[in-house]
Amino acid sequence: MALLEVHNINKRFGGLHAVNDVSFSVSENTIKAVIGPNGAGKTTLFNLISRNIEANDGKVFFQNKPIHSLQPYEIAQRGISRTFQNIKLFHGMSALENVMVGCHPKSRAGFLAGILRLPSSLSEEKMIRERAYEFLDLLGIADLAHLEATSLAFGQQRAVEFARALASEPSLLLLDEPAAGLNIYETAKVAKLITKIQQRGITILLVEHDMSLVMDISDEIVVLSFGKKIAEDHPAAIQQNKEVIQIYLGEDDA
Amino acid sequence: MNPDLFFQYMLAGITYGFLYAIVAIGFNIIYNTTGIINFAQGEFVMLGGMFAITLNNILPLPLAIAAAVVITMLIGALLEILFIRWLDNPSVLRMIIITIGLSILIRELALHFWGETVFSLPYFTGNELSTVSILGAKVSPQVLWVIGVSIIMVTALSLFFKFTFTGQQMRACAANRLAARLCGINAKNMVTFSFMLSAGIGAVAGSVISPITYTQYDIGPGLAIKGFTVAILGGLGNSVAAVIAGLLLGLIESFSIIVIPLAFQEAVSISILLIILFVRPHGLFGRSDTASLKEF
Amino acid sequence: MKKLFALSLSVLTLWAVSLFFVAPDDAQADEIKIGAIIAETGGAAFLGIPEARTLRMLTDEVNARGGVAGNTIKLIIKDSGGDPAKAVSFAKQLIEEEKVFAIIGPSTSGETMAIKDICDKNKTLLVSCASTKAIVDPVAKHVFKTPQNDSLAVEMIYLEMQKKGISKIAVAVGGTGFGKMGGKFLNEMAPQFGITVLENEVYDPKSTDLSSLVTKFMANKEVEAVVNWSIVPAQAILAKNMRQAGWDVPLFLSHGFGNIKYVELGGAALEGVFFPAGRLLVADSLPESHPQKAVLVKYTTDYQAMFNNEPVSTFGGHAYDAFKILCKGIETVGKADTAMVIDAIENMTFVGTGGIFTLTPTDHSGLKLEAFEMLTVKDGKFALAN
Amino acid sequence: MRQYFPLCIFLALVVLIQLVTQITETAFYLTQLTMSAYYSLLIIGLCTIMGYAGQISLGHAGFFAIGGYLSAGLTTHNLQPFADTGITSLLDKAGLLVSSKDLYGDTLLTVHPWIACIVAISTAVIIALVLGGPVLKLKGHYLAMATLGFGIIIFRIAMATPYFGEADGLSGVPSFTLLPGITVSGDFGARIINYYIAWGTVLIGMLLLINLVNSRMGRALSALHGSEEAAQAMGVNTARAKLLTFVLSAAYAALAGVLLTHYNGSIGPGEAGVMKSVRYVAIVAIGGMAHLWGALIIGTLLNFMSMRGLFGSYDDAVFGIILILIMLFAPQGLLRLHIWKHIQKIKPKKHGTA
Repeated sequence: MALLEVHNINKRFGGLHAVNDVSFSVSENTIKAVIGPNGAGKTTLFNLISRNIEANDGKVFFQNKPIHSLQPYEIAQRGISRTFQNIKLFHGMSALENVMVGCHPKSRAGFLAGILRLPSSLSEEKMIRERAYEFLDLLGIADLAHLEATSLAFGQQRAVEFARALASEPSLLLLDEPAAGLNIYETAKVAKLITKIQQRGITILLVEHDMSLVMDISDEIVVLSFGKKIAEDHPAAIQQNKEVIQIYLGEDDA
Repeated sequence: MNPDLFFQYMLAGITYGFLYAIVAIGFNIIYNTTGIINFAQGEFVMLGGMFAITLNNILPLPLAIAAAVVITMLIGALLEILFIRWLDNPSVLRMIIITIGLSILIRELALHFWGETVFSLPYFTGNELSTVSILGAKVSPQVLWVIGVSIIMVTALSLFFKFTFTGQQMRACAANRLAARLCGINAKNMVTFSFMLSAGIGAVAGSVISPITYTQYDIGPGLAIKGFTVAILGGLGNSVAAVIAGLLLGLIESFSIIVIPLAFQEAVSISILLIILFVRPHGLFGRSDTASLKEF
Repeated sequence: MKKLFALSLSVLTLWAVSLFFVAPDDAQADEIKIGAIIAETGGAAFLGIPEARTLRMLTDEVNARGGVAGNTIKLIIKDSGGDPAKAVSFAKQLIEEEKVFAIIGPSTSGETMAIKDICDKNKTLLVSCASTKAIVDPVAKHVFKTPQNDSLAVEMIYLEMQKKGISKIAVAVGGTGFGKMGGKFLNEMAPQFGITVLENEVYDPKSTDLSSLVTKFMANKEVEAVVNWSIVPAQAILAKNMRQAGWDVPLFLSHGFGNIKYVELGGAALEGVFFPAGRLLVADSLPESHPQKAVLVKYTTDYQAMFNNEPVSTFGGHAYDAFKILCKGIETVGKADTAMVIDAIENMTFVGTGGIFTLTPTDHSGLKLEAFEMLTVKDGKFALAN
Repeated sequence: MRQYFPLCIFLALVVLIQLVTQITETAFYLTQLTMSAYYSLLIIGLCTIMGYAGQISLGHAGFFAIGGYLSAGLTTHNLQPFADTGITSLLDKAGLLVSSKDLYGDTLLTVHPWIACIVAISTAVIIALVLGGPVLKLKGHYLAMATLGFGIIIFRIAMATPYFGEADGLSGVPSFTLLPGITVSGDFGARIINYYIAWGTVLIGMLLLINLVNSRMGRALSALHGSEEAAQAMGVNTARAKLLTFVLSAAYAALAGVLLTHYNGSIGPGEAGVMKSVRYVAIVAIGGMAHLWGALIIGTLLNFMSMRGLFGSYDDAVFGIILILIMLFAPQGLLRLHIWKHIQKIKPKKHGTA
């Protein structure tokens, strides 16, 4: 049974058909990648799944339940977490606090509990803090916990964002270009990390430009071009796919 | 309602509609080049009127108005250079607070300079008693001056933006500031220029309207809020739509007295602002998808 | 966080300590402190500025002459900006810290009502420059006012209308406390004079155009005259809009029209309007024998000499009367004893700018219908109507 | 418990100031300190929605006025003439009305201050809830203008409604007995107790807000201030978090309005004016936006000086100038000026920009 199913999803921006009738599914505990040239609609597809933008039509199911009319925060509460292409950390907050926000879906203390400082909220707060440290530790950045997140180096920020996304203990993690802007060594580290996350039982859907990374770690690949899905297969098969090669190398060389 | 009365209300509405529209265009010019709403826009209108009145003591009327417009433009430029130009990528909240502060400051300076007294320019044609009959309604000739000057100003502005090089540069900044800068347009100078232009048209409006509405140190905020309502109503940044929206608001205000007590008139126009903000923040004539691309 | 807090704390402590270095100085033995809460800024500044000027002028004048009953007067003016909360704060400050003998002002009815009880409870004289009747009705032992009662002005207007045979009117009032009270009296008293109020409308004190209001009134063909009851500069606008719309029914204004600047603004449109007012505005045209003549001419001359030919207004006149009534009370008693001075004031006849005040224990306003004259505007100047 | 330490110091300072005024016989300062306390109550509420949640409100004076005007209206309008009508006698029987004599011996029948207070605050909360939904969807200039517009509408209603006294406002508001022996009243005799009532209220208010900003929801607020999109992706119901904070701050403002109105015995339309709202925003900005203590301290300081008339005729001008200078040279707030930067470097902490 697939964890995530996308059925005939569409998005138009004015005259531009950014995502055109795309369907695919992601099986539990696999790594699936979405690739395609610039402007193929990969990030839009991501935003449609996480509901940051509204789809024109189409359906999305997660754990067999429709999620295409939920609010973004409800998506997160259902167990889908994400990172952003252009890292979106909370400025004015430390790395630790950023990761603590990630624990939001797995904690409960509400407005009143917070204002009145109810005992339940205090013990929960302690738990949140410990968990956040654990995830920072997992990413190897525990020593940066108290520094302001947005003042960190690029790679470190990416790590904080990873930790934040993991802190919500999602069943599905959406990674939007996790290796963008990283050098070869850092990219290799990210690859290891993603595999490590998968071993914890988390399903991963990622958008990535870096072909070597995608081919190394993915179980399956979806290829988009001009908003349309043109292939969906194992990495090895994708590498042989004529249409895909054509897109990446250009019409003339085909 | 008989036609005479109808036209009487209508002309009152149109006069104010144009005034609001001009304030709104002032907002739009600065908003387009900077993304800032200048909360001190109403003060430009006040300053224009005040300077014209003061200078009219020593200069003939047309010269006094011309000088007042130039002085107000210089003040507009000065404000931009002193308080805005050197800020490095300021947040929207910071800009809101700075321009609110400027509005307070200008107003208080005006209070201590001109006092609390109400002033007025003489009528351009005739006097307080002169009337002209239009379609059975009787209005002051000054109303025609306001309408005429507004139409000329709006036309001149659209020609300016369309055909002059500076105007085109300003439009380029409005479309994409970064790209404009990369094309060698000095965006900072364009911002200063937009402040001057906006102050200038505010001052013209302040002078023409002065015989009708009088000028006092604190007329700014009231005008600014109406101007903003109109700017939003038409779609922020769209000056042609602002004229239509201005007339619409002026007419609504003017005719609303038939059903709603005058004391609630301002509450009515503010309610329109709120409804528009809630329902169509991109304005009556704007498109929602283009509006959402703009920075707020 | 800790250090930041420590810093904030030290700032606060520093400030708290500094408080005690600015304790007010004690009054000298032969000095009488008079406080004034005046709206020198804000929406009521057109009232407050002439009031404050008058008070400063009179204080200098009195002190130059050797003071009142051998005491110099120390005037403490507090600018309330027309805000009742500030008026309350200042009243408490003046009463307790400065231990003033009396308070003059505030300029607006709202502020006066806010501090009426405070002054009365704490036995400090209050002579208000605001006009609403509620200030002296019910009578509070320590509270007086100098402006004429609004009901008297209404009476003047209705008497004039009777003379002219006008019976159907439209009423426009400015949205201030003054306008509100006027509107109330105009509507309440109309039947006594056989007058019907056909239209009522309240306009914003900051209005800049009333042509739609004029249009609405005009639509009622039965209206024979318009009363515009207001104290704000905007009242000239109504006259202008009426005449521009080609409507020439008689226009009556209130005694709040007491400022020649409004006439300058309205220009030709104000020619021939009627309004009741004290005689300050027509001091020159009074006969020499009139009891108020000397007072009015002196105040006008002094004020204009002092303030660069700035024309006098009835608002400054209210402050003049307040100040002079206090001085006269103190002089009668010979010392600044609150109970005795009140006693003196309650038995006083005083010739002021607003009229001849006859104050009694039950009448803390003291002006009668005779205080008013019906005035008009002729060639851009105030003139007696009849 | 560490975050309560400043609160203890502040309490000590409140007591200390009272004692010093007692000894130096300058107890009259307490009058303005009490007034400032109530304004500060509004300001710390505004600080939470503006500084922490990042939503500007140029209409908070409106909520203050709703609180003040409703409680003043209900407790001053004499129901005696209607004593026999159905609703009034029903209310009377329910014990919701009080009968009293005014200074001049007339009998007054008015709504009990507690009831009036509850009605006033509930009204403010309901209005905030209804208004908050659509308003808080807006951002930047649009949000500023919408809240400003709300403030103007409240001002206009106060100015145009006879029930609220139009331009004169309402006076003769009775004192408010919170508990037997504890009465909010402006009498000179009740000054010390009122000083403690006011500052006690502020301290409790402060305690609750400190709890809030240090809780899970507080973190969610800072997060949505930082990036609303990312906060949502982390499962934060941002609309709800903003709305609740907005409502809370409106309740603070309304409570401040109720108490100050009973303390002053009057309220005027100026309390709902745009300049007041601007002033509150200015104070939060000067205090450093996301900085409750800064807002409290600056709020107390500036309101105290203003209420004492230290700025004379330049009251608004002073605020204008301070506003511009702070926003130009120290957008992080007065207490975070450059000289203190190194302190922050050692131990970085929250700071807010929009």
